[in-house]
Amino acid sequence: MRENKELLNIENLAIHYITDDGTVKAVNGINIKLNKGETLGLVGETGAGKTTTALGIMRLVPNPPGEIMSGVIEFEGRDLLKISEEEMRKIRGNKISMIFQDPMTSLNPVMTVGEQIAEVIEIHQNVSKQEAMEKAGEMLELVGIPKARLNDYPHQFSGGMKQRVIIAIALACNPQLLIADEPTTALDVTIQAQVLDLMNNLKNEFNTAMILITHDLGVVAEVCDKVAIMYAGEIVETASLEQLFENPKHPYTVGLFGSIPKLDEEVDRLKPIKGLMPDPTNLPSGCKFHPRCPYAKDICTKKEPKVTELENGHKVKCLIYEGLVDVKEVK
Amino acid sequence: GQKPAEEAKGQKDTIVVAQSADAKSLDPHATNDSTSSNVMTQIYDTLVYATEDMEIQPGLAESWNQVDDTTWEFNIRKGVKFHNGEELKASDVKFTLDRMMKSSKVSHIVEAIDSVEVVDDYKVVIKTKEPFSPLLAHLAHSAAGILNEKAVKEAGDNYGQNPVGTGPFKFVSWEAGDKITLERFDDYFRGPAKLKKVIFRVVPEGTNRTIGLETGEIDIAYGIEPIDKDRVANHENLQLIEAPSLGMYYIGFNCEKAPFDNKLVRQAVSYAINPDDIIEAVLSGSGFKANSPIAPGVFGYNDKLNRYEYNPEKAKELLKEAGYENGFKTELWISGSLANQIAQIVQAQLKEIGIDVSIESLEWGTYIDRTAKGEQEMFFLGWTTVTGDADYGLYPLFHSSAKGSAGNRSFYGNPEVDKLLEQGKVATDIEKREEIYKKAQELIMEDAPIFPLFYKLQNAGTQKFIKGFKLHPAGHHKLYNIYFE
Amino acid sequence: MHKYILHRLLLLIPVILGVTFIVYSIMYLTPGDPAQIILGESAPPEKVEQLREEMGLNDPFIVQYFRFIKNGLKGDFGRSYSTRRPVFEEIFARFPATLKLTIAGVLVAIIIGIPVGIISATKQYSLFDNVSMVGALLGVSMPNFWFGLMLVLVFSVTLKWLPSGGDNGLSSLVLPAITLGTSAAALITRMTRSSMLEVIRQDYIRTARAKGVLEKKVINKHALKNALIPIITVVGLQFGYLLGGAVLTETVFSWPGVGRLLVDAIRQKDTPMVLASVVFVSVTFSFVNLMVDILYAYVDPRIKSQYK
Amino acid sequence: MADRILEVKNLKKYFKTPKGLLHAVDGVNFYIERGKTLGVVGESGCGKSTTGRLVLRLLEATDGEILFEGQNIRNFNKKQLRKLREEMQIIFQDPFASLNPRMTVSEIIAEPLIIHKITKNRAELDKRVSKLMETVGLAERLVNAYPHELDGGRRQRIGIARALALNPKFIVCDEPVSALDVSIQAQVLNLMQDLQDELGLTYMFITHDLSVVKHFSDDIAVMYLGKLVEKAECRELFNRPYHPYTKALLSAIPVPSIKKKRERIILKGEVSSPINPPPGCRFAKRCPYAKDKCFNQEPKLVDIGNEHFVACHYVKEINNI
Amino acid sequence: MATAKKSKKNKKRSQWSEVWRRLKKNKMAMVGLTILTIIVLLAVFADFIADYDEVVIKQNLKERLQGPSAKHWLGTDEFGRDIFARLIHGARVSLKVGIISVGISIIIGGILGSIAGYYGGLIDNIIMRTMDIFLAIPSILLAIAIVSALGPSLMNLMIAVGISSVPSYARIVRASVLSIRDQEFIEAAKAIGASDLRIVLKHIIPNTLAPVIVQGTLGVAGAILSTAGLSFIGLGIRPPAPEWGAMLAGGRAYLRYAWHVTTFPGLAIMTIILALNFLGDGLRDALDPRLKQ
Ligand SMILES: Nc1ncnc2c1ncn2[C@@H]1O[C@H](COP(=O)(O)OP(=O)(O)OP(=O)(O)O)[C@@H](O)[C@H]1O
Ligand SMILES: Nc1ncnc2c1ncn2[C@@H]1O[C@H](COP(=O)(O)OP(=O)(O)OP(=O)(O)O)[C@@H](O)[C@H]1O
Ligand SMILES: [Mg+2]
Ligand SMILES: [Mg+2]
Repeated sequence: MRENKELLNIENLAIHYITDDGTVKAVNGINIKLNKGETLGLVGETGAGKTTTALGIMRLVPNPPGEIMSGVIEFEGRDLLKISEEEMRKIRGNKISMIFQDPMTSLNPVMTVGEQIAEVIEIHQNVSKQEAMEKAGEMLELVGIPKARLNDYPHQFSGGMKQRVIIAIALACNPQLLIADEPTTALDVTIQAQVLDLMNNLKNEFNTAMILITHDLGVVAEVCDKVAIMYAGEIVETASLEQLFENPKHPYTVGLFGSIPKLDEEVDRLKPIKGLMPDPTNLPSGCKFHPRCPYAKDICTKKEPKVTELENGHKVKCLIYEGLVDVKEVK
Repeated sequence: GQKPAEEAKGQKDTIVVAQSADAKSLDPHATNDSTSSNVMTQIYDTLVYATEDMEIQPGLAESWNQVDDTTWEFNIRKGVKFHNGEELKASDVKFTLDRMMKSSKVSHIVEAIDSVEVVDDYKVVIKTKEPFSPLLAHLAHSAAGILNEKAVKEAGDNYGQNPVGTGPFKFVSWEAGDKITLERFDDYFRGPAKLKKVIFRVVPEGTNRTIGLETGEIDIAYGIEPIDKDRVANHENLQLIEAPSLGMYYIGFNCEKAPFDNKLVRQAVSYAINPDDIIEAVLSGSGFKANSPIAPGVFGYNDKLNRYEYNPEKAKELLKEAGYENGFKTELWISGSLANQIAQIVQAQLKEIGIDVSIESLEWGTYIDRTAKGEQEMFFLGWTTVTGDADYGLYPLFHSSAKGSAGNRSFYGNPEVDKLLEQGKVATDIEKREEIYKKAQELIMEDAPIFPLFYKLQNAGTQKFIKGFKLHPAGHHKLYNIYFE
Repeated sequence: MHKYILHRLLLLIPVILGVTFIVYSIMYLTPGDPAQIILGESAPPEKVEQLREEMGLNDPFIVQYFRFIKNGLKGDFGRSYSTRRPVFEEIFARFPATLKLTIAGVLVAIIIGIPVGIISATKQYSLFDNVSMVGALLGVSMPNFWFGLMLVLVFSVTLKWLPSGGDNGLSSLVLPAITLGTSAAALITRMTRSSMLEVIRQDYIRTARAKGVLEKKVINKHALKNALIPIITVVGLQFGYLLGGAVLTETVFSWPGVGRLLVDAIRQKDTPMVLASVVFVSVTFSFVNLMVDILYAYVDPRIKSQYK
Repeated sequence: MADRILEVKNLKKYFKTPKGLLHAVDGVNFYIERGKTLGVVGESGCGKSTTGRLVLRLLEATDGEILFEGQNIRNFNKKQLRKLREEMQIIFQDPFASLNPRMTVSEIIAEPLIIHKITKNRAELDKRVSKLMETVGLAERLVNAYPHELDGGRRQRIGIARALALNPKFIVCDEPVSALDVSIQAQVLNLMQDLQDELGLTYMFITHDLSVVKHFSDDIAVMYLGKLVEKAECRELFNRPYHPYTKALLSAIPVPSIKKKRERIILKGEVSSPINPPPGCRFAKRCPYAKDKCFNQEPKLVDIGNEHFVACHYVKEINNI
Repeated sequence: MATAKKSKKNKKRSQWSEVWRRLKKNKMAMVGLTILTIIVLLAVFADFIADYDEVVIKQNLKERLQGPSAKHWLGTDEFGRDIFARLIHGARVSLKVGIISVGISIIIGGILGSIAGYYGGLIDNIIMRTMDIFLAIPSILLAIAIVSALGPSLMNLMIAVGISSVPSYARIVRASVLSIRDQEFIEAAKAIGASDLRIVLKHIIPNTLAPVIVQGTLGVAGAILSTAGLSFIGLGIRPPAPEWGAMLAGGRAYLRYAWHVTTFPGLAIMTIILALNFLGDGLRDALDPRLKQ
C-alpha cells in the first residue's frame, strides 16, 4: 500500500556549480520523500539551495556551470536522472510542473497568455491547436481570469494575474507533482492570499502533490503538510507541520522562529541568528551551521552530523540529537 | 547577352566601351569634359575634323575657303541626315555656332568668331573678330559638333539627355551612372558603321576596367592603369594600344613669390627633377620626357628646344648663385592621387639639393580656387592642348593677361612672350606662325615658369578581334571605323 | 499608431531644415567656386563671372538659401550644376540600384548573421563561438575594397562565374551583395549573440523549458522573438546606412548607386546635388528608422501599447 | 499636543503619464511625533515611497504642506534644502540599487560628509567613517570593499551608515528590510531599534510587511491608492481594524503558527488604476460592504476616538460602534 | 550571497588596481593587451629599429614593389620603401590619430549625451535633434568644412574624424544615462545633498563607461580607416610620413601585382582592431564590479 502512495523519492542528491571562482556546493546529499497529494514546504534562506533542488528534479540545472554530481530522483518508480532527455521533456510540464518565483519575468512577453497556456497542452496532449486554445481558455477561467483575455499579452496583466496564468500553465496537464518556487514572494499580501487560496483549492481538487519552496514560515503554516528546512545545501530538519511548529529541534530552525516578528506575540527585541550564510564555495567543516550556532562545541567543527529520526518522521541533522553535544533544551 | 565580347565573332555587332566616369551631358554646349566628349564624338559631326595625325579634313563641310583674313566660307555637304530625319542645313550650322558662342562652358573655343551668316541652305560664312588662323582647328573640336535646331528646341532643358546629331551612332538610352547605349545610324552620310550597337559603361576603377577586358565583359577600355599595361599587352586575347596625346604635365612655380621669383631658383629646381623616375615609377613608361610646354603633336611644337637634363650638381650651383646655398623650405600643392605619387618623387629628389618640400594635398575645388589666387609656391598640374594648336597650349598658360584663374597659375609675365603670343594668334602665314611659337617656347623655357615633366601617352586596352580602332590625340576617339575579325 | 507616425514625420521637418542649412553653409563657405570648377582650370575670369551670374551664385548667402527653400517647398530642388538635370531625377535614376544592392546586402547579412549569432549564443565559449566571434571581428575590420576585389578575382576572373561589375541582372548583384553583406553580417552576428545570451538567461525561457518545449523551439520561438529588438535595430541601422550609399563597394563593382553620386557631387561642389542627396538620404534614413520602430511594435506588444 | 517633528497636510503628487494624470499621492494628512516611529503600510503602488520622497523633497509635491519642525519645507530654497539634508535622511529598499556599484564602502559613507564639508581633513574623515561603520556593525576590513562583494544585510548597513553620517533627526526608511532574509532582517531591525534609542531618531517606516511594522512602529498609517485610509496607534490598529481594507490586509497575513487559524478575507478583483481615478472611495470596487455612496462620494479621514483615524463612510455600521 | 571572501585585504586599493586585478583574469583581454603593448613598444622604439630618414622615407625606385624577403620583411612599396619600417613608424601616427579622435568624440559626445539624458525634456530634444542633423551630414562634407575653417593639419584631421562620430557617442551615452538616471543610488545621492554636477560626474558617468568603451574600441579602427578617405582633401597625413590608412589606400592599385603593399597595412589595422576589441570587452567587464557576482 505504501509503495503505491509514494510519488517522489530523492536520495543523496548533490548538485554543484563549477565556476571560475570555485565550486559552489549548492545541494549536498539531500533526501526527500513525497507521497501523492502531499505538500512539502522547503524552507531556507537565500542561497540555501532550494531553487537548485527544484531545478534538479526538473533536470533543468543550467549546465555549465551546474552539474548533478550524484543521487537518485525516483519519480513514480523511475529514476529521472537515468532517462533520456526526450523522455524527460515529456515529463516536464506534464507530470511534473514548476512555477517560478517571479511572475513578472516568467511569462514570455511577446506571446499571448493563451498561446503560452495552449503550448503546454499541445506538447503533451494529442490535441489540435484549436482544442488546445479552448482548453487554455478553460484553464484561465479555472484560475479566475475571464476567457476573453486569452489573447492579451502578459504586460496587460497585473502581478497577481500573471502568477495565476503561470499556475494555469503549470496545472494545464494535470501534473502529479507541482513544484512551486516562492510563488507568492513577489506579490502583495492581499494578492498572495488570493493566490495561496487558489493553489490550495486546486491542489485539493486535483490531488496534486506539491513542493512549495519559500522562506516564509507563515506561508508554510497555511499550505503544507510536511516541512523540510534547508541550510547550506543540506536538509537539517524534516518534520510534519505540527511537529515543526510545536517542537522545532534544530538550532537553525529555532533561530528562524526567533527572527520573525510575530503578530500574536509582543517582543521587545527579536532574537536573530547571529552571523551570515556561509560562502557557498567555501563551506565550513563539520556541521555547516556551527559558526552561527549558539550551542556549537569543538566537535561541531569537525564531525558532520548524521540524520537522527526523533519520532515518526521527525528527522534532525544535528550532533545534539546524536548525544554528542550536551544541551538541555534548544530554545 | 551579358558578355557581348564572348559572343561568336561572326554575330557580334555590339561593343562595350568602358570609361572612368559617366558623361555629364550629351549637349556639347553644356559640358566640355572628356568622358562626355567621347560619347558625343560618336553622335555628332563637326564641320571639319582632325585626323589622328592632326590633319584637318572635311567633315560636314565639303569644302571651305578663306575669303580674306577674317572671312571664311564653308560649303555644307548635301543630303546629310540628322538622327531625327531632318536634313542638315546651313541654318543648323548658324544655330549651333550662335548657341555655342553663348555657352559659358565652351564659348572660349569659338571666341574668335564675330558672326555666322547663312548664305544659302548649303553655305555659311564665318567672320572672325581678328585674323585667327587656328579657326579650323577650333571648329574641329568635338564641342563644335553640329546640332539640329528643331531637336534642340523641342527638347528644351532636357536636350542633354536627348541628343540628335548627324554622327554614325544615334542615342538610345542612358542609365545614369551605369551605361549609355548608342545604335548605328543607318543613314550616316559616310555609310553605316559596321557596329550595330555601342555601349559606354562607367567603370571608375582602372583595375576593374582591365578585369572587365580579361573577363570579356568589356571590349574597349580607355585609360588602362600603368601597372596593368603589361598584363593587357601580354594577354592572349587582348591588345594594348598606346598613342601620344596632347597632354603635358608640369611643376609650376609661382613667379611672384620668393624664392621662385628668382629665375635661377626655378632653373635649379628644373635641373634637380628627374622625370625619368616619374615616368618609370608612376607611369610605368606611359610617357616621355617633355622639353616644351606643348606636345609634339601640337602645331608650333619646337623640337629643337634644350630641356633641363637632370643634373643635381648644376642645380646646386644655381642655388648657390641665387643665394640659397643651404636650400630652403617650400610647399608643393597638389590635388589627386596621381599628383600625390609624382609629388613624393619630386619631394625626394629636391631633398637631394637641400630643398625641403612639404606636400599640400588639396581638394580640387579648393585647389583651383587658391592656386588662382596665387597662394601656392610650387604646384603640379597638367594641360591638354585639345585643339592641337600652340595658341591654345601657350596663351592661357603664359600670357600675362591670363594670370590666375584664366590658366596662368605660375603668374608668369614676360612682355616679349606676351607679344609673341598675341602675334601668333593673328598671324595668317603658317610658317611665320610656327616661327613665332618656336621663339616663344624658347623664351618660356629659358625663364622656366614651369618645368614640363612629361607628355603622357594615352592608351586603351581592347579585345584582339577589335580592328580599325585608333586613339585620337585629342582624347576623343571615334568608333566609326571599328570592325571585327 | 497613426498619430505616432505623423508625429515622427513632423519631427523630420526641423531636422531637414537644419541639415539643409548646415550643408548649404558648408558648401557656400568652403573654398572652391562651382563656376570655376565647371569651366576648368583655364577659364577666363569674365566667363566664370558670367556663369556665376547664370547660376545665381552672386547673391548673398541668405538670399540663395531662401530661394532654395522656397523652390524646395514647391518640389523643385534645382538642377545639378554639372549635368543640368533636375537633381531628383538624377537621384531617382540611381536609387533603384542602391535599393537593390542594399536589400541584397542586408539579406546576405541576415542569412549569415542571425543563425551564426544564435548558434554562438547557445554554445557560448565553444569553439564555434570563438571562431565565429573572431570571424565577425575580422569581417568588421576587413577593408571592403580588398574583399570585393578578391571576390572579383576569384569568381569573375578565375572561375568566370559572375560578372565583375555593373548593374546587369541578378548575377551582377551577387558579389557586391556578398561584399556588403559580410561586414554587415559581422555586426549582426555580434548583436544576435549578445542579445540571445541576454534572453536565454531570462526566466521565461526557463518556464518554456519547464513546460517541456523542444529545445529547438525554445530557441527559435521563445528566445529569438524576444532577442529581435536589438537585432532589428542593427539591421535597420545598416539598412539605412547602406541606403545612403556604400561608396567603396559601389566603386569596386562599378555599381551606379547614390553613394558615388554624392561623393562626386561633393568633389565637384555641385551644391544642389549635394543638398538633394543629403535630404534624400536623411529622409530615407528616417523612414527606415520609422519602419524599424513600427517593426518593434509588431515584434513586441509592450512597445505597441506605448505608441498609442 | 505632543512634539510633532513632521506634519503633512493635504499632500498631493500627480505624475503626468501618457495615459493621463497618475494620482500617486492624493491628499494625505499625517504627523509624526519626535522620537517615534510611524509605520506606513499598503499594497505595492499605493504611494508609500512617493510619500516618503515628497517628505524629503526628493520629489516636488503637486500640492500640500510639509511642516518639518514647524517650517514648511516646500518653500525652502536650494541652500536651505541642503541644510535640511542634514536633518532628514532616507534609507532605501533595495540595497543593491541604492548603492553606486563603482564606489567602495568608505567612499559611499564618506560622500555626505564630503558634500557637507563636515570634516576638516582626510584623517578626520577616515575616523568619522570608521566610527560610522562601527556604529552600524560593519567590520573595519570592509572599507574598500564594493557593495557587490557584500551580502544584502551588510549592504543595508552601508545605507544606514550613509543616512546617519549627517546626524539626522528624522529618517524615512523605505522598506529597509524587505529585500533581506529573515535572520538578517532581524539583525537590521534590531540595529535600527538600537540607533533610535541611542540617538533619539524619528522614523517614517515604510513597508508592506505587517508583522515587521507591528513589531517596529508606534503608530501605523494604512494607505490605499494614494489615500490614507486608516491611522492609529499600533496595538489599537491591530486589535481594532476599522477600515474594510485594513481588515482584509490584516487577515491576509500568513501567520507562522498552526494554533490560530483565522478566518481570511479574500478580496475579489484587482487593484484599480491610479490614473484618473474615479470619484468616491478608492477601495469601493473591492470592498465587500460598498454601497452607492461609496462610488460617488469620497470619505474623509475622521477621528473615531483615541486618535484612531478612519476614512470610510460606513465605519460605524461595519464595526458596530 | 558571496560574503566578504577577499576579506584579508584591509589595505586601501585604488579603483584602478582593482580594475587591473579583474582584467588580469581575462585571458582574451591579456592577449589583446600584449599585442597592443608590442605595437606601442614598436612605435615608441621605431627610431631604433629603422632610421626615419634613411629607411622610412627614402625612396629607392630600383627596389619598388618587391615582395617579402630577408632584406625587406614585408616587402617594399611603390617607391621602394621598406613596408615593415613604415608600418612601425606609421603606428605612431595611426595610434595617435585613432585614440585622439575617438577621445574627442567621446568627450564631446559624452558631455552632450549626459546633458541630454540627465535633464531630458526640451534640452534633450534640442541636443538630440541637432545630433540627428549632424548624423545626416556626410562626414566628408563635415571634414571639408573643418579643413577650410581650421586649415589642414594632423590635429584638424583628428578633430574632423572625431566630430563626425560625436552623434553616435552622444546617443550611446544618453541611452545609458537614461537607464541610470532613475536608479535608486542617484536618488540616494540627491538625498545627501549632492549637486547635479557631482551626480553626473561621480555617479552617472562612471556607470556609462561600458558601452562607450565597446564603441570606442571599434571606433579607433574606424578612425584610422577614415584618415585614408580624407587624404584627398588634404586632411590625411602629409607624405612622405607613413600612416596605416594611407598605406592601405595607396597600395590598392597594386593589389594584383604586389599584394603585400596593401595587405600588410590591412593586417596591421585588423590586428589593432582585434586587440582593442579583446581588451575593450575585458575592460568593460573589469570596469563593472557587479559582473563578478
Ligand atoms: N548558475 C549558477 N552558477 C553559479 N552558482 C549558482 C548558480 N545558481 C545558483 N548558484 C549558487 O548556488 C547556491 C544555491 O542557489 P539557489 O538558487 O538554489 O538558492 P535558493 O535557496 O533558491 O535561494 P533564493 O532564496 O535566493 O532563491 C547559491 O550559493 C547560489 O549562489
Ligand atoms: N516617477 C514616476 N513617474 C510616474 N509614475 C510614478 C513615478 N513614481 C511612482 N509612480 C507611480 O506612482 C504610484 C505610487 O508609487 P510608489 O512608488 O509611491 O508606490 P509604493 O507604495 O512605494 O509601491 P511599492 O510597494 O511597490 O514600492 C505607482 O502607481 C507608480 O507607478
Ligand atoms: Mg531560489
Ligand atoms: Mg516603494
